Amino acid sequence: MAGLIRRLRRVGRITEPAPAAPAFEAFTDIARSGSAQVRHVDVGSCNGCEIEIAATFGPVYDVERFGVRLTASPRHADVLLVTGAVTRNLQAPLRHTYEAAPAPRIVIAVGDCARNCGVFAGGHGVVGPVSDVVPVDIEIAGCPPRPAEIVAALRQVTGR
Amino acid sequence: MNFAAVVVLGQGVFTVLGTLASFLPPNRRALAAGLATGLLGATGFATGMVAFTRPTTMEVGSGLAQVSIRLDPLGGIFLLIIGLLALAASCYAVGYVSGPSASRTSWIALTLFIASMQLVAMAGSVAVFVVGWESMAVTSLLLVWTEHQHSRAVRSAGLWYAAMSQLGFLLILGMFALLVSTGGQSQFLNMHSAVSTGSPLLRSGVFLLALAGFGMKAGLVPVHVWLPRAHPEAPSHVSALMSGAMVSLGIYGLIRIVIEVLGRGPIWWGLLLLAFGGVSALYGVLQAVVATDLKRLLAYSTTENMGLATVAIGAALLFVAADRPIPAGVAIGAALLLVVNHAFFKGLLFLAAGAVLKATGLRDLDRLGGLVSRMPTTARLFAVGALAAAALPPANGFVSEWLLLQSLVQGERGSSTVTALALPIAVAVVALTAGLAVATFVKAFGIGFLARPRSEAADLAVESPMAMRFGMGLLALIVVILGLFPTAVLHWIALATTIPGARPITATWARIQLAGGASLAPPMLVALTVAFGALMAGFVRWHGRPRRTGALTWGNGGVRLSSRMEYTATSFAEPLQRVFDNILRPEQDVSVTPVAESRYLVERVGYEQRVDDVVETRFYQPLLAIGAAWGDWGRRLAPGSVHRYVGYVFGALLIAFAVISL
Amino acid sequence: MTVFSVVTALVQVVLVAAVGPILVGVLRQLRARVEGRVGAGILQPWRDLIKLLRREPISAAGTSWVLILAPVVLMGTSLAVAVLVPYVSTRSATANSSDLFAVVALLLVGTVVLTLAGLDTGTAFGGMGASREITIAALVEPAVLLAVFALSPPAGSTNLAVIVARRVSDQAQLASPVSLLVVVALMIVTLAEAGRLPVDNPATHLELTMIHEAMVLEYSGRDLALVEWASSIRLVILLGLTANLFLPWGVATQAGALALLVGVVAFLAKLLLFGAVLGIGEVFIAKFRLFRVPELLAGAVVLGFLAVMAAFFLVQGSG
Amino acid sequence: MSNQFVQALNLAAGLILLTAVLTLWIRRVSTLVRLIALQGVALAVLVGTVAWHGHDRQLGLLAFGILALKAFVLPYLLRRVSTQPGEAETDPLVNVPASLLAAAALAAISYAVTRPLVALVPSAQVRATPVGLTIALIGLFVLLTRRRAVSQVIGFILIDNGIAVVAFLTTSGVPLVVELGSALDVLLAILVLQILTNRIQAVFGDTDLDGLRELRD
Repeated sequence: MAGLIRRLRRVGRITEPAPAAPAFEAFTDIARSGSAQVRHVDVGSCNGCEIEIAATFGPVYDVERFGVRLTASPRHADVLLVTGAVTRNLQAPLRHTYEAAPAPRIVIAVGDCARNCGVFAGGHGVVGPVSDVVPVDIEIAGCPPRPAEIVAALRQVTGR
Repeated sequence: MNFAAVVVLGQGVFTVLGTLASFLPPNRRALAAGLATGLLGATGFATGMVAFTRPTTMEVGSGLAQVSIRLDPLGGIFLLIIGLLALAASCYAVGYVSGPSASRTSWIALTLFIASMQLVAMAGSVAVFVVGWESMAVTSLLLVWTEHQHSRAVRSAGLWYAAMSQLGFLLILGMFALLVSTGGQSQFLNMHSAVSTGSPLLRSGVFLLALAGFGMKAGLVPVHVWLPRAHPEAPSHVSALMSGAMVSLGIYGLIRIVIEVLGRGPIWWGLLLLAFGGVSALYGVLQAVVATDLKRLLAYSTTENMGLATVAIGAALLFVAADRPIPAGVAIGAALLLVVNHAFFKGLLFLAAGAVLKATGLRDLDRLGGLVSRMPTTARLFAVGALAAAALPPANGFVSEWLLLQSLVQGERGSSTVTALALPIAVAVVALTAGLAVATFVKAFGIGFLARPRSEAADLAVESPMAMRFGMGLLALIVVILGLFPTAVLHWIALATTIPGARPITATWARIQLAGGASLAPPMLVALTVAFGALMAGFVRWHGRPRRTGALTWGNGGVRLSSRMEYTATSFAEPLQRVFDNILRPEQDVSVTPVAESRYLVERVGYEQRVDDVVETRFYQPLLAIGAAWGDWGRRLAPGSVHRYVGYVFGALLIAFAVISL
Repeated sequence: MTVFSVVTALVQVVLVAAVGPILVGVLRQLRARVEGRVGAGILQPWRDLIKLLRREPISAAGTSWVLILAPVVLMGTSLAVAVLVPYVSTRSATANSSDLFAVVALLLVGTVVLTLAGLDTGTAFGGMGASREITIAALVEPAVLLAVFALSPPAGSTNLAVIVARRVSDQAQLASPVSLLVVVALMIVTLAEAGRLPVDNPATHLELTMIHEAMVLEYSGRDLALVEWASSIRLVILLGLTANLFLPWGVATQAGALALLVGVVAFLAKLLLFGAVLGIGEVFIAKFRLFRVPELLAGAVVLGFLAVMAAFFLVQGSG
Repeated sequence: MSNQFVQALNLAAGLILLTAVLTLWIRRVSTLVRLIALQGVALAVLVGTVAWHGHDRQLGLLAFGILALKAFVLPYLLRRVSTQPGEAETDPLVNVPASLLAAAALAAISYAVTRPLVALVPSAQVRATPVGLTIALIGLFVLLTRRRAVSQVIGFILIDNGIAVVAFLTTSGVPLVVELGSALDVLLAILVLQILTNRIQAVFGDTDLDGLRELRD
């Protein structure tokens, strides 16, 4: 434990300084409330985006400082963070998750696959982009998108 | 001809009427007999009131045939319990009985059962007490046996009950024989002074016999085994009466004999009672936590509550022995309040369980569920009872639990070493019991009534008829009133606490004040909770969106969950069962059946678990086995050959001669 | 029933209700800092609550009035306890009702309604959370009762206001083995009741490891807001009680605005202290296996028992 | 007697009791050693208090000796033993809740036993003697129910501390020799055990004392 404390003191704060706040445009009445609970839904991703999301919530980017938290249940969620092109088997679960979240809900399509099926376009078992199944509010380009971009998108929601 | 005589006579009259009404044709029998028994209960209640206001003693006849009736506050408490329970149970029975339980015999038995219980509570002399006690045992046995044609379980339950209640009766007879021979007095009224000079050995003998005999009736461990068998099998209104009133009479006997007649005794009396009570409470609630049969669960919780009452009596004895009337008075008050409250909420719970049984034909919690929407009234009433049984405010169970704990805590101050060691343990046991009781009744209500039905039968359940709901509602009302304003009964209890010079419980309408300095105001707690709850509910609703209903339950993206995914009673109690593994000793077996082609591919995995009553399997069955062995040996002596018998006679003759010649 | 006493009661309940989410924020912030992150600030839980109030409550098909009623009752009992227990003053209007057993029973009512709600959802996770929560609640009971049983003899009552007042007046008791043993036992009780590490991990997202969280998975909108808020209030209740029993300094024992102010400040300071200990400590310990928790609670019971023994034999007369 | 004295005395006694109970509770040997060190400090404080109260210079010196020996030397040696593989965790023969309840029972017994003594001289010091007895009994219990060599040693130390507490509190100021003697016993025991454990390590690969049963015949 003593060693642990020493290491903690040596490392100190490792989060990068926050970039300037983006220009906010409010699109629902819960946005800009300084708080957003995020439920992550993987509907057929290659896990590239997952790694970036993990980095987003890690100590370096620390999106939590803008009031964003991951939750276990869509009932608690304001934001659905959807990754990957929607596959046939996960079409219904995605819709169920969207239904389960209390209104108003914000859907963020993370990565090219989620926006336009990316390299999987027209692939076997691919239904289509997320916007074909549930209404999408924010899209984040990139394969995979950089954590900074995900952070910026989430800051759009929390408004901090 | 004073009022007391009138009400007592009234009881007799209604007993006769109830018996006669049972001979009416079936279509009118239930209503008439139910009315009669209900009125019998009501008059009994009136008698109880007389007992509080104007204690009286009356002798009828003389010599051996003398019937001595004594109305005093202690008996009055129990007359009150029996009366109200009988009233509620009779209303309930009118809607409930069917088939064998509606037969002439069972109605007569019910009437006589109630009457004999009242007789026990009014008995002024040993003779009357014994007669009442025995007829109570017999009539209740008849009632337990009601369904005997349909199930073997009923028959074996009846056998257990018959055997144990008769054994208990013998012990009590022996106890009275000792008492009367010591004091030469057969009237309870002046027995105390007569016995107080008796030799310590005899007094201790009386104490032990009383503990064994009355403990058997009160269902204390290890002589409780008849209880979890008899209560589930009896018709529910009978279970309510048995568990609410008859079992409490065991505690009545204990208080009457040990506290009132014997009074001050050596310190080990109290410790023994504490030990028996604590063990009973803990063991009963542990069995209740893991029970899946709703009525069996309730029966075990009866053992638990009687155990708590016994703890209170034991504590009282300790304090009496230490010349500390204040905590002693609190303890006796706690014992009586425990019994009163238990009678009403347990009666309510058994009636509600009966309603569920009638509506679904199920007692198995693992297959119930979803009743809150199908039987809304019954569900709410059961919730009230469960709240009380879990000893939580605003129901009445909490107040008695509080009084018990207070008596133990107060007793600690300035007590001898042994007591100082015993009381904290008692507190820990009571606290653990209370916690486990909460778990038990969360299970009973949450699994049995909430969520979705786990079986076809539960799905098709319908609300029970008016009469039954009225019977339950009456008890629920009493439970809530006693929970909010325990003072309604506390000053009668204060009258009944027969500790010389102890009036430790003073009560205004809203607050109980103990001489020790502690005080409790149930209405205040409830008012605060309700006020803040309503305030916050209003505040959050203020600028909120409308509630969305009928959505899918969140099943991790899946479609609608089937009820097979729900937690069952067994799985709910599993952690606790694991924690107390080496007390409960559950029997589990897993059967894995592989597919025919390969033993590596599993086709089906079966898991079953059973928690037996350890006392029964480890203590009684060996005993019975030995008895059976003796019987076999005896049979070999009598093969039926005349020569053998003549031989016996001849041998006996020779031995006799030998003895004489010496 | 003077004006002051009523004011005190109101101040106390408002204070506890307001501080609850902030305390949770402080704990999270501390954790973030120790982990080298910036953290969302100590007001974040309040932001979450205010947002939740404006969101849509959902009650799924097959659920009953229990699910809707539970958060309200939970909140009601928590605030009732908040007003009963002497946090800033022993002279509040409700002080003479602050019997320990009553307080414990009220908290237990909150636990029970929440477990019933968990069962009412009919989901596997709800049932699992309820089962675990009730198991822990049942085993905590003897520990907490014995602990305060040990404190009651010097005061001659189980009334918390009397106990605290007595400990303020007679500082000699504070440094006795009794309070040492009791405070350890009560800390364990607090961890178990408030669902903190090592008993339960409040920040987990994995349902199978959840206890408290699993019961509330089905809640949303204002229902969830009430549940979260009440849980934070319960944390303040338990921590504050432990703090006031162990360091009763500053609790107002007589009327007066100044005394009240001192009481408030002292309470906040104590809460911050204990919160800091808790928050930092949580970083260094891992969650127990569920079936190691009974060991922890058995330990608490034993400490409580030893405390009673010590109170009876050691301190009597000398303390 | 002064109030501070009573408080310090009681506090030290309570700390000793607490640490003794915790030793039954905790499995990691490194933590156990830390606890023993803490207990040593508490014991030293106790003796120091008695010395300061009785203005007993010799006893004061002894307090420092105890501090050095029990808070630093013994833990250091123990740590060295416990660093060997297979010594990280103790696995008790009796499960933890049971042994905790047993500890409670032992405490009750020792309180009950010493009641007459306390009644004889109701001073604060004498009142604290049951604690010492409890510690000794708990130490015996540990000896009975723990397998690992290290936890055996810890049992020894508990017994020794318990005896020390009783000795100091009843006859405030025990012959220096006795205390040092008993302490040195433990020291010796540890040294022997360290060699022993090394041997057992070499032969059996771990120090589960049940393994020794096979050496019987």
